[in-house]
Amino acid sequence: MNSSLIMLEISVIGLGLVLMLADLFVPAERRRFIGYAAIVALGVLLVTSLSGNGSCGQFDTAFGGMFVNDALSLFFKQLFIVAAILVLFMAAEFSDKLAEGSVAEYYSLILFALAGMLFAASSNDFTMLFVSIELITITFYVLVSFQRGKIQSLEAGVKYLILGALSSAFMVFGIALIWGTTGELNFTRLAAVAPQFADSQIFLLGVLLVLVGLGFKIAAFPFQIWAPDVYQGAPTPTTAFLAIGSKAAGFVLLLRVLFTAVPGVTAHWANLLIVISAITILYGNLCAIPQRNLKRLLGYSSIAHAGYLLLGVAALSASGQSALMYYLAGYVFTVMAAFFVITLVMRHLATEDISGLAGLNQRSPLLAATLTLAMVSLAGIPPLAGFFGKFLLLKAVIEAAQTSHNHGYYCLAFTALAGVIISLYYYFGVIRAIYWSKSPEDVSPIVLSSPAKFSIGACLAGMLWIGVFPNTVLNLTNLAAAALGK
Amino acid sequence: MSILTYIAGWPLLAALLLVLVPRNYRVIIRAIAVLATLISAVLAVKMFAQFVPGANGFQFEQQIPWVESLGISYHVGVDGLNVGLILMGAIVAFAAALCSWEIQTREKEFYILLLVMTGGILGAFASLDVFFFYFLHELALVPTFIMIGVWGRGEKKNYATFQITLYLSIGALIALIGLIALYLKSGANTFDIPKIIEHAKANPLSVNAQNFIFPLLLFGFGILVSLWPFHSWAPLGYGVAPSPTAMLHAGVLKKFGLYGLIRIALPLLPQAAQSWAHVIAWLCVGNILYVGWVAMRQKDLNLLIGNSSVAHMGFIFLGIASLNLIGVTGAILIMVAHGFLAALTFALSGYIYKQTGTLQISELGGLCRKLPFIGTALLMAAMAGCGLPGFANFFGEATVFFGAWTTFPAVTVIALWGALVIGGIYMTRAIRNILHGPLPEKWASLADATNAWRKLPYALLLASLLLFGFVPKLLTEKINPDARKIVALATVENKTGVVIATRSSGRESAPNLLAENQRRLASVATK
Amino acid sequence: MNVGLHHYLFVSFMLFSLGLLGVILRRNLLVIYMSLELMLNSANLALVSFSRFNNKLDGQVLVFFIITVAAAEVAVGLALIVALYRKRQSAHVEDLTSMKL
Amino acid sequence: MKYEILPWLILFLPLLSVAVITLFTLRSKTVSSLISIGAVVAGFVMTLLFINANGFQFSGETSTNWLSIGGLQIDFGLKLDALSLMMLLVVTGVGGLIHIYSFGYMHEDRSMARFFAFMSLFTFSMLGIVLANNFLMMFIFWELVGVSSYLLIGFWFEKPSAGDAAKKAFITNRLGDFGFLFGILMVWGLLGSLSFSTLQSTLAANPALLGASATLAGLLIFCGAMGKSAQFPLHVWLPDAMEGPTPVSALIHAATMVAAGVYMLCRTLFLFNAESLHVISYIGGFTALLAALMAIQQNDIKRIIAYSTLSQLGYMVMTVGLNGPTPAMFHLTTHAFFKALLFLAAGSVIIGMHHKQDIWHMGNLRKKMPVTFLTFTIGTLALCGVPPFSGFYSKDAILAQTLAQKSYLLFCVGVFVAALTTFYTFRLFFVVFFGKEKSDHAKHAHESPLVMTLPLIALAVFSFAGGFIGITNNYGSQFTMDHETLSMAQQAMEPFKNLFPMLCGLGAVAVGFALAFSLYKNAATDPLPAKLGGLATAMKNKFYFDEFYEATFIRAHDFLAAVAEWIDRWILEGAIIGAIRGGTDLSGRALRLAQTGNLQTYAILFVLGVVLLLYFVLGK
Repeated sequence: MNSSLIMLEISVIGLGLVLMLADLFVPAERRRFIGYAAIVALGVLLVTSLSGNGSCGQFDTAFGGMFVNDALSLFFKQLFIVAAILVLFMAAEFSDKLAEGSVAEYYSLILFALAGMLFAASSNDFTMLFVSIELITITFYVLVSFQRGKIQSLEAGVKYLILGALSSAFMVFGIALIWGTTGELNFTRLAAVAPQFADSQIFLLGVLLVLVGLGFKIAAFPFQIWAPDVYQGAPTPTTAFLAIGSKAAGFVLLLRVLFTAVPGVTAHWANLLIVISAITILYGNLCAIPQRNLKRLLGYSSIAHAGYLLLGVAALSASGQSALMYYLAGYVFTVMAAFFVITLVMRHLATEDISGLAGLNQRSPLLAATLTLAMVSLAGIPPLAGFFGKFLLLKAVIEAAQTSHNHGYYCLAFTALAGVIISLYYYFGVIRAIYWSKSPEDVSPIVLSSPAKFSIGACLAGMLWIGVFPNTVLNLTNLAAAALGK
Repeated sequence: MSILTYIAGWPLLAALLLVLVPRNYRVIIRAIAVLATLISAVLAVKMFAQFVPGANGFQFEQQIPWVESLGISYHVGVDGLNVGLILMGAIVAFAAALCSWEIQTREKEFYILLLVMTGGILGAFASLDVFFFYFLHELALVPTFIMIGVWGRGEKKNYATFQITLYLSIGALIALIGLIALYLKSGANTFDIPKIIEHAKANPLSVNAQNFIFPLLLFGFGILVSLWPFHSWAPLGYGVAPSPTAMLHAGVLKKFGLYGLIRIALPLLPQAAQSWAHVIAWLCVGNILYVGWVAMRQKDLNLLIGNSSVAHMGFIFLGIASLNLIGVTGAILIMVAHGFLAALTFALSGYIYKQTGTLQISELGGLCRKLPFIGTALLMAAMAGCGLPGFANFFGEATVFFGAWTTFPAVTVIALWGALVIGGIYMTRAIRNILHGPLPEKWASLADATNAWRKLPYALLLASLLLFGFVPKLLTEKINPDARKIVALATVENKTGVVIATRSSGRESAPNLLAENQRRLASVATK
Repeated sequence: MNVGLHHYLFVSFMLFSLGLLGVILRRNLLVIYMSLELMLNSANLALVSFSRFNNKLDGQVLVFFIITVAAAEVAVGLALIVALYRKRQSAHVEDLTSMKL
Repeated sequence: MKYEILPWLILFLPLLSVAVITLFTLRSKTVSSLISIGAVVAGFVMTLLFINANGFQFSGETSTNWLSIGGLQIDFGLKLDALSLMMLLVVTGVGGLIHIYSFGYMHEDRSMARFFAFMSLFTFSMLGIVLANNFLMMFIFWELVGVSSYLLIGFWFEKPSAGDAAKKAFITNRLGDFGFLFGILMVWGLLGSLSFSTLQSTLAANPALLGASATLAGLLIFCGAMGKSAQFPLHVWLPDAMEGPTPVSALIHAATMVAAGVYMLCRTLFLFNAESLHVISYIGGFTALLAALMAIQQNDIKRIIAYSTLSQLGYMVMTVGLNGPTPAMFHLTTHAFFKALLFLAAGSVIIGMHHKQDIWHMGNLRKKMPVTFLTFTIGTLALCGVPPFSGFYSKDAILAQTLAQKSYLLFCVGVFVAALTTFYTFRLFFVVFFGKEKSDHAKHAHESPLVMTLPLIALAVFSFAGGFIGITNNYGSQFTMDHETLSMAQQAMEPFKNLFPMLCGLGAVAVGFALAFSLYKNAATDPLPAKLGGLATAMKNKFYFDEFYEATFIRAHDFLAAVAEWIDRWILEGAIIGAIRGGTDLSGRALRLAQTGNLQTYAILFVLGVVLLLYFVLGK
């Protein structure tokens, strides 16, 4: 038992509480700086975790094996902290659209959600899984509906609430069934006994119901239906965090469940995963084609990306998992960049229609270039992060096809290819709106604050770095994938 | 640092530099772009001159490990296969930068994209690592789409932009799947082409695996090169593209797929190449004959040039399909020659468009009177396009015919018809309608290219065409030794002993093959 | 009659199904929300009965977590529904279709 | 070989002249023309020097490797023997005279520099054909002459008819070239070499090497000659080519380029077997007859001469086909003299007539243009084959050859064509130079300047004396193993050794002249259409070959092109790509209908999803 392992999580929660309290003492016009303070604090945590001094760098288990720190959790924790920092930057830009006096709450809720994600990264037990997921989800209910004055925000919140609760109910029931048949909640111990129950329908039903809950988090088919509405209605920083943090948390749990808890069962589900992945890719991309609302478009695109990420799961191999994580790392910067631009451009517009981007090239070349690069990266084109990620995912899938002789994998690879092509269509639609649509009436320049410039620069640098110099991140993900296989 | 790194690196560096230059400094932006491409071109000429034909292995090599866990390294080097292509690419890029004066809006972005495109494609040709080979090509490809979208012309711009974007991306991705499958199947755990080839000599890929991978590469690369029936993007895209983009794409970028087939597919997938050769050969008929007919019907100069450029790709494919030394050498020769030619024609049509605002052939006429320089250059380009001796294309095409004759006589005859007759028909018709005949009143005020800078790109490209047309040996003696190696690898007998390409040299083995040839000829004669 | 595990599970399953039907069929958000709680509780019942019949306590521990989480969820959820009601003067799901397609 | 450098200089000087004119002196007419004239005259002088040093009976090659890829060895080599040396003399000699003539003829044209650049380009290409020592090199120059001819026919490109004629000539020649290259590939494939000497020795060692495809290969190679020498069925371009300036017609379309086909046949005669030669001879004979018939009803002075050229080329091809390269080349040479003379004289007439070319607008020009009249008369007599003019000797040699080969049908054709030739030539002669002036232009016609008449005189001398200055001796040394060198007097008496063909030929001339004299002595309009009716119309319309090709070959290609374009636009682009695009778009629009926005629909779909998942895994 080594409770010091959760120091990082405790620090984050403490930071969240401090922010809430700070709200009482900081004058209203200074509230923006609460956010910057939080960013600095998170930055310190990130640096300590990167340098290997933080609690998450000690590889051990705690709480009777419920909580585990390993290379996998380390990778995801760093990812979550980076995402949270970027979201906080975004929130600081967005703060004038939030209700007066609630900005600090918004920051602290982000930190609580982050804490949930950090726990998720380390959970090695169904109890832990449930609690961390709920911590994330419940926080997100609030984050999504945070613009109480906006009906769409509330509507999105309620939809997320009902469907989220529904998926939780399925998941809890699934956990109950698993525990009922095997008597184990701990992943590691479950892995030891699971083979005896491989033919038990109840056990399999339980595992499937857990997957339903996780599938909801990552917005995979057939549980993707909520994503567009919620992405559209939520405040933009929330959407960004939802697209990354929540999705990544779902994936880390999915990896743990499938490859640590029930690897024997997973091995038989290659076709299931292939089909889910393929349909998710196609659904997200096809629905996005006629879409004009930018945030909703990214909602659909996020479904498609869940599908791409599932390629790494479906490959059932360490290289697949490594590719998945690599892709997520690139995805963080890319999506953040895209939402950052949307936040800045759309904050004074009534609509979120793509046509609002017209003339962006004149209004702010930096934002125009950033959004273009983000779209190019999402589409998977060199030299940006999306390309190398997709490259690794495709490689993993083809490798799986060659080692398992399952031709479904080839079909999956070609489906992914079709998806990429379709996605090019709408991503280039966005680029076209920026550069060669009719000039708008409003051509006033967009003024950027220096933190905004800094964070956009960070996103761009991240996209390029991960796309061109893959070595560092790839080593991390390879280690993480190796930790999963143990 | 290898000179190749500089050749590809200068444009990329200049692109970064341009990001920092304020957009109002138009002259400086243009000067930087022209200078960067000029340095590239000069270095490429130097490299070409220093290249030692037939030396063992690669020259000007440089290797930096990049991603050790996957075996990816930055590895550049030249041998006979790519030395000409890099030279051609650098010269065309310089010409394209010079021709970019026709771009008047958003110059900064345009030149950045142009330089990225240049650096990317030169790097791709120099690259000896499958990953970088693909990566750099994609890097060069994407600016094309944006350039066509932003600076393109005509009402069909949007449609054409999306068409070319999606179509080429499909091709690139199919090829990517093929390349990844090849990497995995080879078992060498490296993306380094020489190492994979070395490894494959000892452990050849199974015929099944080859037969799976080869079509992926063939059609993936084929789409990029507008292999029939995947060609319809090309005329459409070039029809709307701004001329510097069309020059670089049609001239240089398009050769990537062909180069990939020769560099990667032939030596690593010999048996599949042998069994697919006849498919390629017959698809060439589509390129040469069918697209030639399509070109005859075009009413827009750029569409005509675009179609004719597609038709030329057929000859290159035919050379590759022949799988012998003569054919493959000829294919590379055409790749270089067509690069200059396509760039020249698109540059000229761009000039005419800039002057007249239209490329509808029926609107034009008699331009030779007002535009003697441009008209003469266009005439020469058209003649080079229908394979006139004196221009580099002729030797390429003739060599391909000689190479293909021994393996695919019937296709060769069709290709001859396409080259000599159909090419002649549409080219002379175009000349008749654009340059000859009376000059319509409205074009009385057209201005010819008089300034030396304006003339330079055309003159440079024409001079290159003529130089390699008169002294093809400059290229062939470089290509030959390395093409011989590739062909030797590509014609390895497989276990069942079925070999399609039997002959790499004519004179020595002529008598032995007489009987066989006569049988073939008899069958052609009866057809 | 000997009441066994199956009976408990059957009841739990019935509760789950009833909750599910409620979610699908009822139009009022509050009722839907109550149905969701019913589904959570059916899982609790299953856990408790498993715990009883397997002679292990982990399940009951998990039940406590679930109850706590559900309470938090209800707190947030009800607040949200109330906020929506204030804005819309309605708690019917048909009125929540401003975002679609 | 002495002075090995000379042939290279002869070949490359004109190319140098092209380069210099295009790059530097385009602005100066005089300098450009002098450079061009200098190049060709220097070539003539150097040829003479070379022959003086090495003699005619000399045979040698000088070559350098141009390209070598495995089994494909392409040399850039010059083959020097009696055949090529004689041709060199003709090309540089006649060519030089025409160049000088052009200096006067083109003086008014603003693009004279361009004209001379093209002329030099042509000279270079033609010399290349003559000197080539291998098939590919010959093909290369073959193409280059084609393009120079294209450029020169279309020299006055602003005239639509000139542009059309250039295009037609180019494409028709390309058809022939297609067969030529096809044949070259076939020969290379079978014999493994392109060099004439290697091929000849290989075949001599093993005549059966060509095997079954010998006839096909021969005929394909002949296709090249068919295009360049305008033999039936590819003869249609030559009359239209008269759209070019007259010196061009004289140089390219009478004296040199059109003779290249015949030259090539003689050069590669060793490749042809009996069957292919048979076909060649009949095609030649037919062309001779056909063209002569067409010539009868033409009214354009240049076109009449052009048809006569066609007809004479038919003679030559027929003779080669009858295994008589010596008479063919003999006729080629004399024809070069007198046909160039006729064209240049016609050009002089045209200048005098202010570019009117219809003979029915002329008349009585003998007074106004005495030098032109005199030289034209000499040309006419030579063409008809009146002794002792050069044409008499060469035509007699041809007729003798037909008899020697026992080809009686072709002999009859030859005699008949000789009669027709005399008829239409004198028709032209009488209408233009005799009778009354038929237009104002004719009344005000004037003699041409000295720079034009001097070449006329020089050519007239050769047209007169070409028959007995030793041309056959030289060719004979190339082709006949046991030829005897004859003195000039012997040569002059040569036809009389074999009286029958000579008498037949002379008879034909007499008949033709009598008819022409009776019909056209003082005619103001053409009396023939009334007498011949439909036949005359058919002759006038060139037996409808243009219309026939238009309806078949061109239509067929345009039709195929339309079909291909239709498929491209509607099937590939429209149906297939359109279906994929539309299908994708539609499925996107259909799928997103699921996103109704209604929470309960979402819940139901969610549950359905769960059921689906469970069924997929557990249901089986």
